[in-house]
Amino acid sequence: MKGIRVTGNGLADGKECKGSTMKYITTIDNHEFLVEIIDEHHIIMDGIPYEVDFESVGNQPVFSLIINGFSYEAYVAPENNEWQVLLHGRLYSAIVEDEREKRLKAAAGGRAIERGEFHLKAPMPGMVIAIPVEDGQNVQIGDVLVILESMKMQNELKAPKAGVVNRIKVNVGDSVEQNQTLLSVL
Amino acid sequence: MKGIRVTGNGLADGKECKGSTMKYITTIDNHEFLVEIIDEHHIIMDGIPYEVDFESVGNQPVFSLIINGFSYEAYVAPENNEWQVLLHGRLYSAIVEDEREKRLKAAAGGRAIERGEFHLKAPMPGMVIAIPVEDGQNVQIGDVLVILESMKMQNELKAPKAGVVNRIKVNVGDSVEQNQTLLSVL
Amino acid sequence: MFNKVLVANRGEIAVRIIRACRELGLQTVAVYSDVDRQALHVRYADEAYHIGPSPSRDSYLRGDKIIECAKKSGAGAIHPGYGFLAERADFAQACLDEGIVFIGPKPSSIAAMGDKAVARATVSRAGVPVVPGTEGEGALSDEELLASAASIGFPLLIKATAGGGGKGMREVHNLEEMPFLLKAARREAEAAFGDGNVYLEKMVDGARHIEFQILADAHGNVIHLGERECSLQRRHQKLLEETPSPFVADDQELRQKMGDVAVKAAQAVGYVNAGTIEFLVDKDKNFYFLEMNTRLQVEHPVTEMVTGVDIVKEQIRIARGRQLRYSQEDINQKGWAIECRINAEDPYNHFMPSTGIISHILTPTGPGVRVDTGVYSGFEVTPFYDSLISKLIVWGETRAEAILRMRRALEEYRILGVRTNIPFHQRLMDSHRFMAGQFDTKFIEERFSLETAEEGLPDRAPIAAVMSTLVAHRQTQLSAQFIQRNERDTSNWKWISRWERMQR
Amino acid sequence: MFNKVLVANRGEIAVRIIRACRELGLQTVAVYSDVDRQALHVRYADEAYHIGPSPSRDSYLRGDKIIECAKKSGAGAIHPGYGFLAERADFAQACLDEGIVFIGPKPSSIAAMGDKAVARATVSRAGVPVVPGTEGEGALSDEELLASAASIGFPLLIKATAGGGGKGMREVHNLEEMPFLLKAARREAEAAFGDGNVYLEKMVDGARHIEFQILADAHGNVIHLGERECSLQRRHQKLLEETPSPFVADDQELRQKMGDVAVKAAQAVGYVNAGTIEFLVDKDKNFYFLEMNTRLQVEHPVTEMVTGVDIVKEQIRIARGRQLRYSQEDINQKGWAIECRINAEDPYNHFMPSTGIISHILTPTGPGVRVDTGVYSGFEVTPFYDSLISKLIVWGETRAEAILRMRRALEEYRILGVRTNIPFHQRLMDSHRFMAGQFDTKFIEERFSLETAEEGLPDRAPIAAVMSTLVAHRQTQLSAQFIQRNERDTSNWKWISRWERMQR
Repeated sequence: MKGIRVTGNGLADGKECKGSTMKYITTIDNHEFLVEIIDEHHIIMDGIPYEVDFESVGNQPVFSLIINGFSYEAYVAPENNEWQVLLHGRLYSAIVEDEREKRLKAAAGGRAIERGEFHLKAPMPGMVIAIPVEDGQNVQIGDVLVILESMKMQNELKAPKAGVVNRIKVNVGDSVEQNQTLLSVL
Repeated sequence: MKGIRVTGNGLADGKECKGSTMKYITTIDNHEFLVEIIDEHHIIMDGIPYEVDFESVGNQPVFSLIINGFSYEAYVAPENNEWQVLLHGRLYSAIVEDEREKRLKAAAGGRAIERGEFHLKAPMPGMVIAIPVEDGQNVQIGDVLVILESMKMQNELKAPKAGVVNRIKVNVGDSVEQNQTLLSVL
Repeated sequence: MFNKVLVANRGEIAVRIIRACRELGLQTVAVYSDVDRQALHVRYADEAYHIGPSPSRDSYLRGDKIIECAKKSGAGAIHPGYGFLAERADFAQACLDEGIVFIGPKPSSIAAMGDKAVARATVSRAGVPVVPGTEGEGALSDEELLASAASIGFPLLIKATAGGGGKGMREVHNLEEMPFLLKAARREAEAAFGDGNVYLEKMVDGARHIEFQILADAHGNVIHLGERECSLQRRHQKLLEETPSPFVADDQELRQKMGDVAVKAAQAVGYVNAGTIEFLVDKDKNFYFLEMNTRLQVEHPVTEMVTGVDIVKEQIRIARGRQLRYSQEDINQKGWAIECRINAEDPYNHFMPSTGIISHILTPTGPGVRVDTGVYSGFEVTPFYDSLISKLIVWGETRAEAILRMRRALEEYRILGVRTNIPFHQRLMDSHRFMAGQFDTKFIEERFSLETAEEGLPDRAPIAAVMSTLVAHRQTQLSAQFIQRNERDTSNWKWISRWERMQR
Repeated sequence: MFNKVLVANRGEIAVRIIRACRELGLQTVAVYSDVDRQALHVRYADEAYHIGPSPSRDSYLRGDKIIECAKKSGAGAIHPGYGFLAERADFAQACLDEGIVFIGPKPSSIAAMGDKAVARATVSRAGVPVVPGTEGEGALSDEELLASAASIGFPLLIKATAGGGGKGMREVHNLEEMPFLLKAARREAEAAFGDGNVYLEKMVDGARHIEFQILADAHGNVIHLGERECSLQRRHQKLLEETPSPFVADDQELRQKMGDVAVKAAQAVGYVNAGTIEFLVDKDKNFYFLEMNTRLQVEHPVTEMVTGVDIVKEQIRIARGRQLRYSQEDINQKGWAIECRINAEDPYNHFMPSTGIISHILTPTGPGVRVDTGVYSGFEVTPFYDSLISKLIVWGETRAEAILRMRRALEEYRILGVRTNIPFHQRLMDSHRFMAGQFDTKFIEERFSLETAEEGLPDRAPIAAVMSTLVAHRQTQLSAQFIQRNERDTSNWKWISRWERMQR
């Protein structure tokens, strides 16, 4: 594990693990980490014990981690079903799952199949300047669906998948809220 | 009134005051101001109307006042029965009283007579280093009653009035909390 | 002379100007739109007047209301900052007509330089080299522009005649796509400047964007304060500026030659006050006049850091009719300065603007660090104005020291509540090409991405895994506790007082 | 050579040192006590180790634990900052014994200068003038000190032999009060330094406190970086420092003479690294050696601002065995710099220390402003350490510009949750004597008070009346609404969700 040197004061020297520890499987970029939480100050990751000191700073979603003496600070916040971790100027998206639940889910047939439908949501509040597509039109990846003005910039919202435009819910000139659905691509 | 120029867009030009305004008498340094609150944006002080725009900033006890165009910002917080106003690097202590109540109180005989007793409270957390006085001892204004160590400084807490030391409640070496009563002077 | 200045702007530049006025002992007047009631410029000014709804066309672009505020408050001068009314000759003229000093150039200079086509013709006559393009009156029709395009050659740029800052600008690679792009550019120009006219300009390949800061007083003295390297852009928006330029570097001869030309260009329009001459420079050190910005620039602080000249104070002194306090020989570049523009935008999602209430800021401080900002913890970033929320500027004895200092300052900077492009700047500071000073105006868009920049960096995924797991674990535990409490607690009223206590 | 540095300190100076290390590409190790888990130096360092309970004698004064952390982490050097272990020869020696570089002078220099009496004898032999006082071995008894007092004459000062920063210092005006004051001084010295020894020194009337910054490398090069004016003190604690000194001002001859003597004093103890020679200067420009601080000073940033030298980086380079990068001729004072020490103390209540959680900070920024701090919004100021929470430093082309800039920066600075002495500094900036540069070390205590300083200033009591009334009025209205709600609201559970929504 890069960036962490395991010194002799970890768990390795003799302490016993209690029976009721929590185990998590945390996935970042398709890499799975098995994290076992022993107590407030001790964890085991992928079999290696670490001494941790973990606190939120100043009542903000900013967390300070001291792990085997190394000091890290990150912004950690949930977004959809992931955790966004902004650490040393780099963003990691982590999925944290209870190991037991994850196993059960896997046994039940794995992930739900992704639906083919895409709902274009306004990434920020703004005004609809143009809708260069119409209902039923075929679009390719990268085609502009809506032009939204916000912060004096005209932002082109593009299709992330090919498909057919469906259910256009806004008109040119409309003011829209953040996350408001604008149209769908089937 | 210094610092405020009354321009023509105040209340003077024709608006009528409603019947149910609140009137306050606000005292700073023995000077009384009669402040009448007409509505959200209009007040009358000592007979002169002003246009005001008043907001707390960023959810803090910091307030922004725009009065006839002049912009002021102050920290305003209650302390005991007064309001502390830190404005342009200067601290004002204001007593705000409902005009009606103040009149009633005045009719009932004015202020309560100040009691002759002084309770020395710890101005901050710290450790008692020395108590150079003892129960029953006569002290003069300025005599050191307790030496309290805090922030590496030894702070001499002095008698604000002459009298007799009474009820010493702490011992040398004690850790004390802020506002804890240490002793009294009768 | 005036002793009260109205600042006809908002955000960091309004704060910057108020600071300069205060340090000169001048009274300040702010103007604000609906959403800006609690903005920093309103909090810092001596007086503040509401001028209308949040959209800038109803507030910060309402010259009439602003002049009315100046008269009401007795302000003898107006500083326009950048953007909004800064380059509107009619507004500058309206100020003069009302007997108010406009802290900027004469209306005629703004007009001459403001219409890019006229500007190019003017400096061209003065012997300054310009980039090939449509040099007419600027009001060309789509048909005329399409006709000229072939003779200029592709790739070329469509640019807004009244514009600046990349708005209304489009890159054209062939004739087929040009009609659609013309339409888009005109629409954006119309929205941004109220003027849909555009012109064409040849794209110089591998070009550097290098500009010279000019100061000119009313007594005929014109000097330059050296160059700024502004090649690092995305969608024609500058993201990082530095001075000296690592391209010009030790080539004092080139610096002097470009500086002389810049002074000549300013003189060609009888320029007074602070301005900037922008050049495109090709690999062979040929340079072409691009445009003149007849106002204070966003990136002026880097020049201040290396020359020690306070440009805004100098603007005000010039407007008061004073002589320049410096001659060309007094100006030396000492050390190196870099500015990163901190924008409220998400570098991980196509730099989409991000809005919301800033819940927390930790500002980088210490030696050699300067921050110019208009936001604070508790302030709401709204979609009405541009996304620049802060400028982080560092100085170092050498470029290497400045880069290392910028790295630590970026690492220290915490802004919560909105997304910012800080991670983008952090990756840029790690880029070998940036460190070597080897980049052109296309570098960010074509040869730099967060993803590839992250390759080869220490991978802290294990740490991120630990941290996200611990946060998730705590959340799970906390909700378990809440459920237990609910089961135990029979009195709902106790709950309320507990909440109250927790929030105190 | 080392590439990892342990910083054996806390607060703003630990942050300052970590920044310098980071900008030199060195790894950093922080140490912290119980209450400092979330301190900024812990957050900014690459590694952090807990060294004990909050009282400094159990943590930051535990040299053994700190050396253990250095060995555990592989730190090749220790920077002690100021205070705590910075001037403990035994600690410096213990580092060397363990093969760890001590970023500071040799233990022998610390010892020679650390015992004030020995220091005076040493520099005296080298021909440097000293203030009359007890020059013995320092371990004099109360009886011996009382006997010497008469020959020195009153008023005189009792000073801690091991001390600095005004701790264990007392002013004596007659023989009668001396026994009690001796006891108090010894007690405070014992508590602060673990050494109750004191000595006596004549008080120079109308004296200025002016000090010279020294840099010395291991190759015999010693230079000074000019003077700092530190006369503005309260209870022998410096409150404001500036450079140049308005007293020395244009007198280059005096500056050179004092600088030469300062260099000579440093050479007398074979000094290496950064240090400061403090002088008392009387009205007739006679100057006396007061003491040498064999460490970095709190007020070092003002020197950095006018000379461009990064003193902490230079300390580290010297400790790495490098030659000084500057000779005496390279050092020029450009412009003027002022530092205000922002303390968590209540200027309206006898400067009593103030503790609590800092709920909000708005940091002054912009041109010419530097802030060195160890606190942030959300941080708790505890009673365990000294009350310095921030240093506000400004630079201006002239002293007048620096003062005006400091005024605007102080006005911008908002710190909520603890009381600070910012209002004190604001009044000081308005003081005519300060503006004229006419003050001595007694000025603050004897001829300056917040109350008198406020006379003649614009009275904003009417504004304060309006603001307090409006806040009180809102509070009254709000509580009235709550009562009404209680009456209306039948479901208590609705209440809870309302609270929850409000707090989100």
